[in-house]
Amino acid sequence: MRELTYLEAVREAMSQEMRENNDVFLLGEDIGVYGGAFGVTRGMIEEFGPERIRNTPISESAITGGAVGAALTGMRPILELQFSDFITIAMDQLTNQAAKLRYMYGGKGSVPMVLRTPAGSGTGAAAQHSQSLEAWVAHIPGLKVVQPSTAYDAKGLLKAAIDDDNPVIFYEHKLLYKTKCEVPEEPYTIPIGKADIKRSGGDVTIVATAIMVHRALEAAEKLVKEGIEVEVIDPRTLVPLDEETIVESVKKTGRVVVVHEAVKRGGYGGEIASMIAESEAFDFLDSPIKRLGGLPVPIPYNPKLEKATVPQVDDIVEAVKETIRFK
Amino acid sequence: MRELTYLEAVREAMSQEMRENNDVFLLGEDIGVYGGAFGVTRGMIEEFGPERIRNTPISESAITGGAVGAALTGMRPILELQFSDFITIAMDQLTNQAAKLRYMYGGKGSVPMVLRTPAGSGTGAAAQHSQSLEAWVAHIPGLKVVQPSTAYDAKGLLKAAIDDDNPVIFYEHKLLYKTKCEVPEEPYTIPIGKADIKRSGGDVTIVATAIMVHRALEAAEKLVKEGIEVEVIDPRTLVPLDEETIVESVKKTGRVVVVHEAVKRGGYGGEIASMIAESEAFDFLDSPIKRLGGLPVPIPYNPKLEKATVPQVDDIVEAVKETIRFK
Amino acid sequence: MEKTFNLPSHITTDKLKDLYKQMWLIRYFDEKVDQFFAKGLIHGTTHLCVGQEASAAGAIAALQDIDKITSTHRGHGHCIAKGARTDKMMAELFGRVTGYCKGKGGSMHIADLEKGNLGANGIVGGGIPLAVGAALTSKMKNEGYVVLCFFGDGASNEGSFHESLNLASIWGLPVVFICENNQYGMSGAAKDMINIPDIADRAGSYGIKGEVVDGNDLVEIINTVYDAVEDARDGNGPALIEVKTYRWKGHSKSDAKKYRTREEEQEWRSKDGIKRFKELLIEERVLTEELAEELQQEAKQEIEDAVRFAENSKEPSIDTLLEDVYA
Amino acid sequence: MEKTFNLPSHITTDKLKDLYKQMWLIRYFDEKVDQFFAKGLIHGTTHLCVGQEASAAGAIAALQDIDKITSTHRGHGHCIAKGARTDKMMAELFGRVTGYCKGKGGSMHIADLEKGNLGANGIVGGGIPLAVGAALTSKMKNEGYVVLCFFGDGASNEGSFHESLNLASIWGLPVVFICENNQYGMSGAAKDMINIPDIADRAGSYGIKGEVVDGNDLVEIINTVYDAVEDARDGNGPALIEVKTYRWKGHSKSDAKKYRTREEEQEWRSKDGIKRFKELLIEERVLTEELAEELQQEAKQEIEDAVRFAENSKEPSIDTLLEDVYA
Ligand SMILES: Cc1ncc(C[n+]2csc(CCOP(=O)(O)OP(=O)(O)O)c2C)c(N)n1
Ligand SMILES: Cc1ncc(C[n+]2csc(CCOP(=O)(O)OP(=O)(O)O)c2C)c(N)n1
Ligand SMILES: [Mg+2]
Ligand SMILES: [Mg+2]
Repeated sequence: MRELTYLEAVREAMSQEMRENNDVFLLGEDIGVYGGAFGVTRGMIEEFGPERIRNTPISESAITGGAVGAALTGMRPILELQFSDFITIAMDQLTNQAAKLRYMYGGKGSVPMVLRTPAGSGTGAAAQHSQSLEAWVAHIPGLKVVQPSTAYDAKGLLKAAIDDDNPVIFYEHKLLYKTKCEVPEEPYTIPIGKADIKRSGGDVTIVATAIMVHRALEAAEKLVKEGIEVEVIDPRTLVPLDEETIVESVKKTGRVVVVHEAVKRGGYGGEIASMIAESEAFDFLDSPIKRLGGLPVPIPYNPKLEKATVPQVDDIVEAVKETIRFK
Repeated sequence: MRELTYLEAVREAMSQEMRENNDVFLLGEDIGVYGGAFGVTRGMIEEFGPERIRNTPISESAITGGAVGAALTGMRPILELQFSDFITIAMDQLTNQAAKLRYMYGGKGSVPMVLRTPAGSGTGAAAQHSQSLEAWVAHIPGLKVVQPSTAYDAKGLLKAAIDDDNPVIFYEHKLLYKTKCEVPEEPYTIPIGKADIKRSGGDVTIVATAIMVHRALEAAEKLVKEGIEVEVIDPRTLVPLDEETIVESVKKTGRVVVVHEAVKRGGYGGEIASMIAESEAFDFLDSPIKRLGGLPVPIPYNPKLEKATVPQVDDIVEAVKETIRFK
Repeated sequence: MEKTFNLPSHITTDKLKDLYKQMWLIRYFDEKVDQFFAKGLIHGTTHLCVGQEASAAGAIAALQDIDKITSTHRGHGHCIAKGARTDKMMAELFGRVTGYCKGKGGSMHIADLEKGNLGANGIVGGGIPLAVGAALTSKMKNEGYVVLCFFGDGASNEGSFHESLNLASIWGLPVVFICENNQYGMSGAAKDMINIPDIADRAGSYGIKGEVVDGNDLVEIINTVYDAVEDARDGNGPALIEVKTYRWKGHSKSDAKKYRTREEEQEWRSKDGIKRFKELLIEERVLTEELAEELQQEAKQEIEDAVRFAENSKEPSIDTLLEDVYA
Repeated sequence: MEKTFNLPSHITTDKLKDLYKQMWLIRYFDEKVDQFFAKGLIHGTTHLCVGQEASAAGAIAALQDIDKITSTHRGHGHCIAKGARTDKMMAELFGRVTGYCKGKGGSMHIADLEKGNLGANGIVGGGIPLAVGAALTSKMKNEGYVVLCFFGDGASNEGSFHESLNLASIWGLPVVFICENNQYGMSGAAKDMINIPDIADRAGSYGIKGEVVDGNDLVEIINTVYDAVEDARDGNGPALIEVKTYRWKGHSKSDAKKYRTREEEQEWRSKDGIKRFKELLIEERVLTEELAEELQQEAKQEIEDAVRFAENSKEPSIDTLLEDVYA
């Protein structure tokens, strides 16, 4: 099968939906001839024109709220927020409007919008352009939160997100944009709320999100040489979370490491770890649940410091070994 | 000793600091003759005048950023954000400016500001005026997060927050404003980062925040009649978190319930529970760590629904019993 | 007849009578809410528009049925004028399942999507981007409707106001912004919070038309809004209309109104838009004293009936709590 | 001499020479950064102000030493003009410990608090509220300084712009807003994103003075900014000055500049503010060709030295990663 990059997969999912459904359109900063800050929308304005690929002013509050209002009245907007750090300016429209309108209105109306946004560190863009703030939106009832780790998942999940009648926050990891894998040409859907076992193994479960899926898989390759078989689970969507797949794995392995790039303190790893500890898997646990996450600092500019701020392959290897060594 | 309400304690802490230090001033919406939406600042403009009790326009972004800029240049602003739900509009200035400036500048400059804000449900104000979003700010390195549950703690912690050279988010719970306890007249400080054991007991630990401290204490009174001795720990500050006091208690009791009003999914309870599970207390656990938090819905208007959305005394009693019953 | 006032042709004599009654409906509705609040029979919070009836009735009279509105926390008048049933509104305030939001929304969240009311909003300035989004839908789907976006003088200091007007202007969207300048935010006087006499002049920042109208002159309001709406419908983009008005009551339930004088209140009360319209209708022989009295009594009776409907309605069942979050 | 240009008295002949050299420093600095980026020797991202030198140099020349500035992502020029050392700036871009931020901030976060530069900012519009806050300090502490707040045409569509100008106006704060209109955001043309020809006219929304200046006319810039600054210092409140300018280079490293034409670029290049100032100084006999060449070479040499300093500096040690978060 042909291969696509993650970036191309995102673009293809959007283009295919836009060809099928006139209600789907894009808005965002510099998504026109510039092609978006990361090039995701390159070529789209040429195909779909400026009415459906809407270059916006630098007004994150109005463009987010504008998407909400458009969704509420029958469009299916996809909003590209240039860096996920700027969600800080859109939080009112997301939290107090998009997430709540339907409930406040007693079940009337819906907000079928997707907010796509690149997150994560590793590009040297420093503290205001490198955050992973998905825990914020995952905390808000009414939003769904998706975090694909491969091109294949990105395409299928983005279609699902666009087809969903609810506001979906769709996190893309900058360092994944150029990663490749086989991606079918025809449109397909990956259900929101279904985790994926990216690697099977019986000794330890790693629950990893976004870029950490790849680091976990690399760690697994190293560990297998030492005779440790790791199972890597990618939740793919944080809300809803596929608790069952995670719990089943932990029941099998008895040991689990949860890893994300976001700052560990208050990160969604706490939710996942606690969920496991509250589940029937508790009885199967042979060692404490381990969480790995970013250090409690803003992301620094110097590349060595930057790298040291978030979990790397060796940190995961070490965490797994600690988990195995326990008792 | 004389008693003060929580509201009066907050006001007294501010007034005493303002008498001592000309750099301390207040800004916020309707904090002048109106006295603030909850009456916290009533009478202050009469004592300190409109230069130091600054009524602002309804511009949460500018007033928050204004406080940051004033703090960076030598003032010690206290910002009253009328409802904590409006922090959604202030998140950029808090997250990308206040929290990060010092680090980004390589350790130069500081932002000694306090953002005080009333949170929580129970007043019938519905979905956009009843949230508990402290998990967001607790996730951001560079911020400190305080959540007092009594008038005594409020006064001492607010002084500590004002004296702190860092941005501190100070959550006040609306339903606590009228609660009373003994409060010394002279200024005193409660260190940020020190939990308080609000009740001692050997059977189960409850870690509870804000209004839940009171519900936990009520639950403890009910449980003692059934022979269950509950220890209630109030972290008082989420960042930094007094891990030691919590861990020590759990090592003693072997059972723990974590309870907050915020939505359980992605709430700070996940952090606290995971922290316990990762600590040396893990070996002492006789039953799974239990978390109680708000249901995954926006806060509804109808008072019965509203009440059913967040943990009540009976829910805590039930959770403790389940924990005891385990195995 | 309508020629006398130079009114648009859809404002027939019957419509004039309806409007007279409608203003009384609005006033009686809010007077009733005020009483019930005082008695503790309605809970939460509410914001009354007594004194501002002509603004709601007049602006919305200028619309066609297909047109839409977005409203504010002070939204009962807009809601009634856009055709909502007062019984279902009152039931909502009573938190009953027969209410517009099944008791989940309350005063600040009443929406009536079928009639084109996209909802009240508890966030000051929060509805403005939504209106822009709804107008974008109209344009993209060629639906021919115009959106009337209500907000207050205070809201015009929010960033969302600025971003939204700019966006609507550059995209030439069919939306008319109605700033109801009732002279105050909660307590902040517009003259202290805004350094220009007319908020309408802020239109100049966006290259759109700005106009000021007398908020007690129903005819002037209708005509001015009508022209702007039809202009917007014709593809000529948005406009900003400032309605100079006054809320007779306090901001919300607990307002000592220390920020203004009795004289000022009296002066504005003497300009009562309902009285003025009645005098005009009688002068123009559309109404007689008797007919006027009859319409007023009908309005009064409708509100009494609405109260009875609300009182006799059931509260929502706790089972419904988790419903309506996702579509 | 200065009389010839009608310049403020602190602009001596020596200062004029300095300014000429300063503009070259800025240009050479950014040209050098451009080269090093292309070679991969500087990482992350950077925004060059080549072509905008007269704006930075002129506006800041109007200040006294006690005055402060806030800057933007395109901030190297402001930084140099406010007296920063180019070697410490270059070291920062190289991520070295000798840099202004010890390598933790990078291009978008250089601050020089001792010289009154409150910092660049990676958030578009993010620095505007900070400037207002710093001006508030000046007013409250009677410090006599004025704050010069830089931002772009794109930033003038952010809510923070609106809220901040309003706040500064109603509080009569000593801050002068400098909108560097370089015709584009990242790719969005100001003429498409703003529906009025002059952003300066947005001053009208706040009752403050708005002025347009030619961004290649150093003398006009100095004089206009000086008048506004001294007016602000005298307690007459803020002003908004729009500097019409152009960035010769792309927005950031990877910009194909498809959104504009070569002809347009050539036209603006031909207006080069440095060349124009040189011609003026020679005409007025402040400079000879030889002296001009000498100053230019000095600037060039300083940048070469800065590069050497940066290259010879150490990277920060990983141990410092957790430092500098809290004061
Ligand atoms: C973002 C936000 N800030 C503050 C408030 C609290 N608040 C509710 S209404 C109000 C005053 C609004 O003034 P205006 O826009 O003039 O409307 P009015 O109440 O006069 O109709 C305030 C400050 C809020 N609900 N939302
Ligand atoms: C809040 C926010 N939105 C978007 C961006 C991405 N971005 C960085 S610079 C820029 C263009 C800014 O344009 P302008 O204000 O005119 O400044 P210029 O780059 O032209 O100097 C954009 C969109 C950002 N950094 N912050
Ligand atoms: Mg008002
Ligand atoms: Mg620009």
